[in-house]
Parts: sequence; C-alpha cells; structure tokens
Amino acid sequence: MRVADSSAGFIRQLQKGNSVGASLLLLVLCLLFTVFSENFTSAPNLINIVKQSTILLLLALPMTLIILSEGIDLSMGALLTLANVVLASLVIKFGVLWPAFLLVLILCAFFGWANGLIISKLHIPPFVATLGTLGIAQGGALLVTDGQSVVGIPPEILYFYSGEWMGMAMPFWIAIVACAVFHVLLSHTPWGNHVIALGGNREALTLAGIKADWVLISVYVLSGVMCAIAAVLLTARISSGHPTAALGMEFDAIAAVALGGTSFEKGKGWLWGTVIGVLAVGVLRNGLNLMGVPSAVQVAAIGILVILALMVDGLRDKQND
Amino acid sequence: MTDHSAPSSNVQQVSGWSALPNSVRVTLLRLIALALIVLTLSLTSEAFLTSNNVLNVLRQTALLFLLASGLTIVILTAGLDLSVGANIGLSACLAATIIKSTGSISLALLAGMGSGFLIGLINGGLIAFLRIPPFIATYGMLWILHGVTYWFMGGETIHGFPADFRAIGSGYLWGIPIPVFLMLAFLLVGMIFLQRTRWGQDIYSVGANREAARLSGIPVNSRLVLAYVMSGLMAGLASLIFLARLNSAEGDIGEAMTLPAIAAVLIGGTSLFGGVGTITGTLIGALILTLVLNGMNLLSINASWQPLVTGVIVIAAVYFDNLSNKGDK
Amino acid sequence: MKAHWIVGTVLVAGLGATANAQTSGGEVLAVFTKNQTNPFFQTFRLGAESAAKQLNAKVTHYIPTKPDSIPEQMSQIEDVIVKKPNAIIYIPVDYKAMVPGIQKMNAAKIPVINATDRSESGEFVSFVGASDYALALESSRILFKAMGGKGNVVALEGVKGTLTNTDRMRGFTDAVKQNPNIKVVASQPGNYQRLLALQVMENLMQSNPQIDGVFAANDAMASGVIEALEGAKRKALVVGINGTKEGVDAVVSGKMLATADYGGFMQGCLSTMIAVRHLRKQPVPKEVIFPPVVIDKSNAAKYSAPVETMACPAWADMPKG
Amino acid sequence: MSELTPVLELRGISKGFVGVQALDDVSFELHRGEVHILLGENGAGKSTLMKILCGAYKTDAGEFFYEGKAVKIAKPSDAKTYGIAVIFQEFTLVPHLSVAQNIFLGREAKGRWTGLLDQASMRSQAQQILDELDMAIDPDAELVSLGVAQQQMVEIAKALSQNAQILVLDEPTASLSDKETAKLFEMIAKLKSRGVAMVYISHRMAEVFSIGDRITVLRDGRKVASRFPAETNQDELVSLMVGKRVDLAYARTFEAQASQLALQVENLHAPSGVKGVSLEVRVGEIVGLAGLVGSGRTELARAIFGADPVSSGRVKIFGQLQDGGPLRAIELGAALIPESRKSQGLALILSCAHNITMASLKRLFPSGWFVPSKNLEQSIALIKRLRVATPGAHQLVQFLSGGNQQKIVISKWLSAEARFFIFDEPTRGIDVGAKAEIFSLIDGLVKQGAAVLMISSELSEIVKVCDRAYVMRDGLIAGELKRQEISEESILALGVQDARG
Repeated sequence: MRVADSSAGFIRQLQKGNSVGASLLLLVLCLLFTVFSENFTSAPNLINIVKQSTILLLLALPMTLIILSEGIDLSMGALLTLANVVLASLVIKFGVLWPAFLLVLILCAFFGWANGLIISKLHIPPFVATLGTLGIAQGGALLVTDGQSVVGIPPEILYFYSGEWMGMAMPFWIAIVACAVFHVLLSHTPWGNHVIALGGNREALTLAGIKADWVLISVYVLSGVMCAIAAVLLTARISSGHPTAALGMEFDAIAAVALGGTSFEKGKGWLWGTVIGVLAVGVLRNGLNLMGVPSAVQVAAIGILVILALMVDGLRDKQND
Repeated sequence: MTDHSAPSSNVQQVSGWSALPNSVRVTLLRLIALALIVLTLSLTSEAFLTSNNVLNVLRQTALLFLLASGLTIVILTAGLDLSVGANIGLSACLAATIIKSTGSISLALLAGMGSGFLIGLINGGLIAFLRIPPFIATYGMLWILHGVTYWFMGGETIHGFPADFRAIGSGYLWGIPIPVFLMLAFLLVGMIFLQRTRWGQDIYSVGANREAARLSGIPVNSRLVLAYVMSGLMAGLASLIFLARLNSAEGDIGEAMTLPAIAAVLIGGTSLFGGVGTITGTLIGALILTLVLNGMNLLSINASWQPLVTGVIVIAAVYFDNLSNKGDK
Repeated sequence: MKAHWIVGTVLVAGLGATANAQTSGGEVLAVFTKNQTNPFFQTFRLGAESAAKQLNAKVTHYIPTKPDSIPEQMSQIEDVIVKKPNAIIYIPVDYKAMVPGIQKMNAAKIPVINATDRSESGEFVSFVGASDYALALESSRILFKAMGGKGNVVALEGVKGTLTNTDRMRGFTDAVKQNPNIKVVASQPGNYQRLLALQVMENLMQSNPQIDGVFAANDAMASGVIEALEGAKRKALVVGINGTKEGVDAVVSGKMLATADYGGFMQGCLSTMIAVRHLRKQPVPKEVIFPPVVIDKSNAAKYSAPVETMACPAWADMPKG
Repeated sequence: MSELTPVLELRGISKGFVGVQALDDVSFELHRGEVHILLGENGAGKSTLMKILCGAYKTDAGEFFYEGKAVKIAKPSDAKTYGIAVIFQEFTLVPHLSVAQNIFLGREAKGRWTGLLDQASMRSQAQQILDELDMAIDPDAELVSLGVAQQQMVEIAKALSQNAQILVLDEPTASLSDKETAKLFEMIAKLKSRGVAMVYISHRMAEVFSIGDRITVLRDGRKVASRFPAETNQDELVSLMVGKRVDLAYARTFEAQASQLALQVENLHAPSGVKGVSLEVRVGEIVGLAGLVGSGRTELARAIFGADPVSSGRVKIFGQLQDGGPLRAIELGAALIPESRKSQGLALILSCAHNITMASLKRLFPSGWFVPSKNLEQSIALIKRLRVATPGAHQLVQFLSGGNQQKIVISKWLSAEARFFIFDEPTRGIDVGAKAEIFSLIDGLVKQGAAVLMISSELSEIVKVCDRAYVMRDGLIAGELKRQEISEESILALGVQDARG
C-alpha cells in the first residue's frame, strides 16, 4: 500500500516535469539573492515574502481550478477591489469585522455564481463573460466609493495582516490553511475529480450522471469566496478601502498559475505548481527590492521570468508530445 | 469569410434569417444595435448630432480601431496580444526621441513602425516557435516593454512636436480629422488582407484548425508570426497618431487602451476560438463602444458607470451572436 | 540669481565637511516615489540625487512597478525595512492607505521625512511640500484676473479622492467665490492624465459652446486641454499646476497663461538635506511649505532650465517655511 | 430464448432533431443473458437509440419497460438506476485522471463522515475489476499514458464496475487487435452466463454471426427487421441495412498496369514508431497498407508526408527527395487524407469553398491576390465533380454528413493537383452506400494517372480494392502480397504472426 498518497503524488508530478520551469527559476533566484544581498535569507525577510505573496496566492489557488476546468476568470482583481471597498465601509459602520465579512462573502459568492451562470447557461466563453463582469465589478467599486478611499478601519482588523499567532505572522497561517484546503478539495474529494473532468472531458462528466454546469458554477463561486477572504487580508494590509486597490491582480494570478505548469487545455495542472509560481514572483520582487535594482529593470525582470519559465515547460512539452 | 453573393448549385433555399451566411448575420446584428444607440443618443442629448460631436466621436473611434484592427487578426488565429498597450508606449517614446533629436518626421515614422514590427516579431517568435501560450507570452512582453520604456524615458515626458507631424493626429483634411482617413486606410488594408489575399485566407484556416492547416501545407508558424507582426505594426502606426494627437510622449501612453481594444474586437463578433470574425465587425465594435462612452459624457453620467456599461455590452454582444447562430444548429 | 546658487553650494559643501564628523557621509537614504511616468516625481528624484551627491550620501529609489500601486509600495516598505537604511524620504501612494506602512517604519526606528503628500498620521522628522491649496488659489486668481473677472470657466480635476486633488479643487472653488461673476460651467475628472483630459475637454466643448477659461489641476491635463482646443480651433485661457518643464514651455510659447511651481526638484533637494542633517544631529525645521510661486510669461525663463543641469541650492538659501 | 419477460423493452420510441427524424416509432426488446446485435448504417439512428438508452437524450415519444414495469429514462442517473451502462466509441474518459479515478467518476467511494475520497478502497476495487478482466493496467496510471486499446478496456471495466445489468457496446472492436477482440468475446460470454443483457453495435459481419443471439436492423430511424442469426445471412442483412439490392462492396477491375514510380521509401526510421520501412508505390496502382492497430501504419503515412519528424532513411516522391514538411510533400504532388477528418482534415467552422482551396491557394493565386469568384468557381466545379451533397459552396463543413466531408477533403487535394494520395482509413465513420462511392472515386483517381497508398483496417476493403498490399507489424513491413496472394487469411497471417505463436 502506498505510504502517503500525496507525497508520492508530489514526487510523481515533479518527475513528470509539470512545473520544472518555475521550480528551477525559484531555486536559481533564491541562490542568486542569497549571494547578492546579505539580508535576503534573514527570517523577517522570508516572512515578508510569504506575507506579501499571500493575497496573490489566495487568488491563484481558485484560478488554478478555473484554468483546470478550461475556463478563465478576469474579474477576480476587480471583484477583490469591490470586496475591499465594501468590506471597509461596512466594518466602519458595524465597528466589528464578522457581520461585514459575512455580507461581503455573500456578495462575492453571488458574483462568482453570476459568472458561472453567464458561462454555463448563456454559453458565453469564460474570457468574454469575466471580461464583462470585470467592468461591472470595477464600475461597482467606483460607484460605491465615488472614487474616494474609505478610511477609519478599527485597528483590530489589522491583526489579520500584521498580527501573529504562535510566533508566525497571520497571513502565513492563512496561506497554509488555504493551500491545505485546496489540496484536499482537489485531490481528496470527488468534487476535485469532477473539476479536472470538466476540463478534460466534459461529456464524460455528464454521462457519469454529474451536472457539469453545477461543477462549473461551483468553481466560480469558490473563486468569489476566495476574493472575499483575500479582501479581509487586503483591507487589513492597507487599513482602508481603495477603489483601484487590486485592479490587474487577476493577470498576475493567471501568470503564476501558468508559471506553475497548469496548461490552458485538457485539465492538465498541478496545485503546488501554482504555489511555486506565486513564490517565484514574490522572491523576484523582494530580491530586486533588496538589491535596490532600478524599478525599470524590476518591471522587465517580471516579464522575463514568466517567459523563461514557460519556455522551459514549452520545450519539455515539445520533447514528449 | 468568402463572399456570399455567388450562385450555388443544388440549393434548397432555406429562407429567412438562418439562410444568411454567418458573417452577414454578425454584421447586420451590429448595424441594428448601432442604429439603436445613435437613435437613443440623438433623442436624449441635443449636443449629440452636432457635426462637432460626430467628428469628435469619429476621431476617438479611429484611435481605438487602429489598435483593435491589428488585434482582430491575432484573435482570428485563436491567439491574443496583451502587449499592444505597452507597444504603443515604447513606439511613441522612440518616435518622440527621434523627432526631438533629428527633427525628421519620416525617420520618426519609420522608428515607430519599426519598433512595432520588432515587438510583433518577438511575440510571434515566442508563440509560434517556443510554443508559449499567447496569453502568457504577450503578458510577459507587456512587462518587458514597460521596463524598457521606463528605463529609456526615465520618467521624463517629451513634448512639443512640429505642426505638420501633429497634423496626422489632430489636423483636418476637408473638414474631417485625419485619423479618420487613417482608420479607413487600416480598414481597407485589413479587409483586403483578410478577404483578398491568400495569406488572409490562411489566417482563417490556422485559426479554425491549426493541425488541418499544417497538413494542408500552410506554414503555420510563419502565418502566426505574420499575424503578430501585423498587430505590432498597426500598434506602432497607431502610436504615431497617439503621439501626434497628444503632442507629448510618456511611458504609459497606450496602457489604458488594451482592454477596450479587446472589448471592441469581441463586440465586433470576432470569436476568441479563432476562424470567425471580420475587420468591419471590429470597426462597428469600436464605434459602438466609443458612442456609448461619448453619450455618457454628454449626458454627464458619472464616469464610474463607464467600465460597468462596457462590461455589459461585451456580454450582450456575444449573447446575441449565440442566439442568432442557434438557428444553424 | 543663478550664480549665487553655485557659490552657496560650494560654501555648504565646505561647511558640511567641517561639521562634527559624527557620521560624516555615506548615509544610505531610501527614496519612495509614486510612479515612473509622472515627470513631477522624476524632478523630485533628481533633486534628491543632486542633494545626496553634494552631501556625499547614497540614495536608492523605490518606485512601484505598477504606477500608484498601494500593495506594491507596502511590499517595498517591508523589504526596505529589512535593509535598515539610515533614513527614508517618503511620498505615500495614497495619503490614507499607507498608514500601516509608516507605522512599520516608525516601529523600525528609521527616521522618515514625509514629502509632497502629507500622510494622514505617523511620526515624521519633518514634512516638506507645497500647499496645493495655495498654488491652486494663486493660479485660479491669475486666470480669473486675465478673464477680466467674468466669463465661463471649466475645471479639470485630478484623481478623485487624492489629497492633492481635494486641496487643489478647494483652492479653485475659494478663488471662484472671490470672483462672483465667474461661472463654473463644468467640473470633470481627468485623473491627471493627458489623454483622458483631452477627451473630456472635447466632450465638454460640445455641450458648452462658450468656454473662456480652463483650470487644470496639473500641467499634463493642461496640455491635453490645449490640444483639444487647438483640435477644435477654439481659444481659451488655460492654467495648470506643477511647473513641470512641459508646463513652463507652454507658458513660454504663450499657449498657456500660467502654471504654479510645485517645486519638485526643490522638494527633492530639501527633504534629502533635512534627512542628512537630521542624521548628522544638525537642527532641522519640523515643516517646510514652499510659498506658492506662479510661473507666467514674466518669470517663465527662470524656470525653463532643463532639470538635469539644475543643482540644489545651499542649505542656507532654502526657504524654511 | 425462453419467453421470459424482456429485462428491457422499448416501445414506439421516436426522436427528432432540427429537420431530421432520427428515430421513428422503434420498438426493441432485450432479454437477460442475450447479445442483441444492432445493425445499421451511420445515420440510421443507432447512436441516437444508444444515447436515449443511457439517458443522454430525452425521447419525443415512446415508453420504456424494465422487467415488464413501465419506467422513465430521461437522464443519465435514471439509466444507472436500471443498471444500463454504455460504452461509446469516443471514450468517456478524462486524460489527466488515474484509471481508478476514471472508473469511479461520479461514484467515488467516500469516507462515511469525512466525505473525503477513500483512495485505497477505490484503488483496490479497480484492481479487482481489472484482474477479473485480466487487464495488465495499473489503477494509478494516468489515463493519458495508456494506448488506445488499453483505454478501451478501461472504458469496459468502468461499465462493468457499475455492475451493469444491461451493457451497450458501440463498435468496441474498432480499435482492438485480434488478441484483444478474442479476450473481449471471452468476457462477453462470461457476462452472458451471468445473465447480463448486451446490445452490441457493429457492422463486422464475422462478429454479428459469431456472438449475436438476435439481430435487429435499423434504417433511416426505423426498425426494418429482427432476425435470429440462423435465419439470415450476410447478403440479406446488408440489403436490409442499405434497403436496395447491392453487391456487397465495390468490385474493381484490375486492368491498369503500374508505370512511373510515385513513392520510394528506403529504410525509413521515425521516432513516432517507424523502425526501418522500405516500400514503393507506382502510378496506376492502389497499394494497401494493412496491419493491426498500433502496427505503425498511420505513423508511416505521417512520416512519408512530413507531418512528423523522420530520424533516418529516405523518401522520394515522383523521384524527388521529400526532405521537408507537408508543404514540401504537397509541392511534390503528394496528398494525405488523414484518419480523423474532423480534427486533422477539415476546418469545420469554415465554408466548403474555403476548405477545398486550403491546400492550393499558392497555385491558384500565385501573386497572392485572392479572387473570391475564382475560388468559388474552382470549389463548385469540384463539388459537382465529386457530387458533394451541399446546399452551396458557402455551407459550413460542420453541417455536412461524414461521406460528404470526406469528399470535401478529397476535393481539397484534387484542387492541389496531387497525383499521389495517402488514404488513412478513408471509409471510417461513413455509411455503406457512401463507401462504394468513395472507392469508385479512388479508382477514378488511379485511372487518371494517380498513385494511391491506402491504409484500412477493413480486410475486405484491402482484398477487394488493392493491386498490391504491404502488411505492417510493430513499425516494420511484415511482408508484401501480390494481387493474387491478397486474402483476409494471408493478411492476418502476416499481420499477427507472433500473436498466434
């Protein structure tokens, strides 16, 4: 009998070279920065990297499932921004987090449900549907705040970003829990298989008696829920609501997922590859900051990282297909 | 889409809407939508139908269309080009520097188009030969181009260009803004390329079924590179018009145009899965988008509504396409 | 006046050398600015570099890769704190959202000089900036005087919700109150962007046949307005703010009535000098607000020297608010 | 067959799509332990009836009786409750899930309260089923790593794992080797003894008579006849299927003698699985390329055409070296009619005209200037010549029948003035009537001075149509058969030598 299914899975995925590009680059970057900037490997800096990457990770995890089911979600960044401003306004009104978070959770889940509905029932390609809802969420954020940022967040909300528990920063725990939940959901629940089947062979799913539309909608609802959770972290981080806080973050999430080896077709992908992809981007940005590299070079470096990683995976695919 | 007027042999005429070939249906549907928008706007705001505003709308549409026309060709190959906005930024800054240093406009035009061409070539190479998915390759290029522009410009802006250069952006010819002539030129070039050249036909074939095209002897890789080069070239040309229009160059000059350009192509009926779509559709898409935003400005509707309305239009356009195609199944 | 500056600087350099050499040089300063594209911040960075060179300190710039990105500036703060620079010269991307970042800097006991946008809270060694309100008031007054105290005026606002925009529009409205028969026919946001201002102006010209004057909240929008006016072959008096080279050139060429000197270069110089003097235990003012200086045809020549050639004046000649 | 009540009975089943009446008042009985053969051409309604049986389609009219009681089958879960499982030709399997996950898709074993997957029990159950069918497949292997035949076996294991009482098999042996077909028949016999009722869809007469207990023929959506194997023979069944007396297949007159050398292949090696092949084809000849599934015939064809890379050896077309890709082969006058029309032969969402001239634009419009009217003329001429049934040259290819789509592919190559044609399974998915037309077309090509290399898994086609035949096995030529030596036995002998040993 296998000892631990997930560890064997982990190694098997690595052997299959699912995200060699990203893992290689992550390794090279870490070595490079350890050498070139002395305090890269210092504990506070490593915690910084994890804290800074957590919000992107919370978007990249559901994005992996969406891309695995041969979809895409361009509305995540705008939805996170909308959730941020609504959460900030409600927290100020209620004075306490939980009721506000609940309402935002419902709002985001509804938004995800709408995305899923437009795609499955109106038969609109995911790119088009979520490009449309991106505009709707972005407009919503502007309308709610009339362009002003929302201030006066009670300090205990900041705990979620800068607070600590058992010695580790809160975002670290949130990231760990999120990865664990998604790993279990994807590899240890029937639903996980159904999501992969949705991307791999949708007909097989329907003939197996599963409502493919519901699986699709549930993936987008999950994406909405994760936006709500990320909003708590973002609001805690900038202690306010801002009408353009996270616009464009969906593209970074998609890049991280692609970096991690999840391909755009046939439900081929690996959750932990995405985690590596997110970390690779986080390490790059942090390292370049520490080395005081001029911002123009930082901007180009991110583009080069993405293309290099995909080149490695692209060439590997070429060999074995 | 080939022409649709020729006689056909053993034809059982299925009359009515579903008899029309798909491309005609797509265009007709949009012309109706366009007419509706013009009607409602001219009724609700008296400033709408003034000649000034019409020219104003045409000029703004021209800017959007110049970008979207190159994109249409790329999307027809089932690809995508997220780097067009950054392409405009870099090409405009290059051209601006050359005008400032050498003062020769022709050299600047060459530089703008040259850099657009080169960016398209790199995009095409990454996608065709290194098999990187278009979304990711052009996303990477977006960042690289921004990096190069920021490094090159260092936060500076270059402003103030000779009058005859600025004419191509804000000048008039027979009372019509010059960018409109360029829009028609791009439209013509696009239509001729897609409908009247074999390379255009190949673009449709590659988009519709890449493997079948390859097995039919179509050099798929070079067609893909051609598509991205055209998109890059058109963005390079558009950057010159932006430069002339704004009379100054700064790093993120075209950045806000990328998503609206993609929206214009989608509203125009070009499918993301490739093989279906026309340049005229994209022109109508650009016109619809600009008209709606212009209308909202005239009716002084809060600017925050604009992204929301754009989103709804994109979804509605594709939904009605699905409805009209239902007849075929 | 120019010659005097150079002499002054030599004097200060000499003075600086003999100052008590507690930390006689080599201080590392981290300079945070908002984005790569707005020329104002470029002049600020050049000012800081010029002052640092004079006082042989070292300056590293931290600019978000995505313009005005709040989460990114937050990450850059966290990364820089790990490196422990001697002092930080800080322009917040958003004066409300960045408070947690400032708290982190204060917690790390790093002296911070707040520049340009006064942050809502946080301990600072001092604040260096110009009064948006005063600048807007002055340039609006000049506009209305040139309009003969009557006629239709249009206002092009900056980014809604930013501190600079709120203060500048307050200055404009107060100036309008002082001129009863100036009629504000329209006030629309141009987000400090040239293209958007141009398109907004084009639309405003449709619905307002008679526009005598235009108040633009920054020079970039002012030049957009000028392009729109020329495009529609219409005439109007235009004023802007910031005193960037572009604005000054427009004033010199007569296309623009006047602009107000926001003193980017000077703010860069002064905030760096204050940082270095503070580190060298020399007395520094708590707050320096540059007096509003309007650049019109009369004094435009003085301001049109290219920024690269400018050098920071001596500490003694600096306006001390 | 005892007169028990049938385990499943369909009465008066009708189902129509837009303008097409797929099934018209069809009644059908199925008894326990019986293999009921369903015969019919493509488009006769077989697959529609199957989709109704498994609940994928709803019926317009008709009732279902399960063991005599009236029941409703409208969605896949209904079919499952009555133990109906269907094995389609296009596998309902998910590439990146493991074998065990595929088998239990939708019926995953879960921990009682955790709701988590019980991986261990799923794996052991899968292993048990695979062992029962003695398939050497690892339940943890990712599906995409298995060959076509193995995937077919997983598909069957998946159906059996739902302890199906009623099994519907859609041409299961289409991609199985003889060894695997024999094993399938053993398993069918085992299932019969267990009382499982099976609907077996095929058009291979040998199978019909070897395992069929009862035969029902469908034509144009209507049930034409029901026979016991003993009462009928091949010819009667074919005429029932086709409706008019027709000789079984196209009989070719072999008077043309071979002349100029069209194709020379010398010791060709290719990473895709060609291990040193030498053969030649002359103008005026139809050379068959027979062999079992996985013997490398398609790989050889794609290597010759330049679709896949070649590692060593030489290919000459009309005397000139073919050292490039498909474009080079086409320039030399070669053409490839691929095995899967839809994914490799045609652009379904484009018009007939666009597809027909896709490979000949350079020739028709050398200057690059494309003239739609000329393009249309060329297309309409070929549509007429090949009698393609289409409303017009603008009709999108996706709306044509299988046979007409194949004609469009052939027209594409005629438009490119090819003179050496590689046909890969030219009649797959095409009904009997249209097959004859395709063969007469091929024969017409050869008579007009073309050369043809034809890959086919239908031994009868090779026997009836080819001048010469090569038989491939494991990427090599097992042997060459002259005209008079060609027979189903000789082909099988060469093709399966080691299998029998």
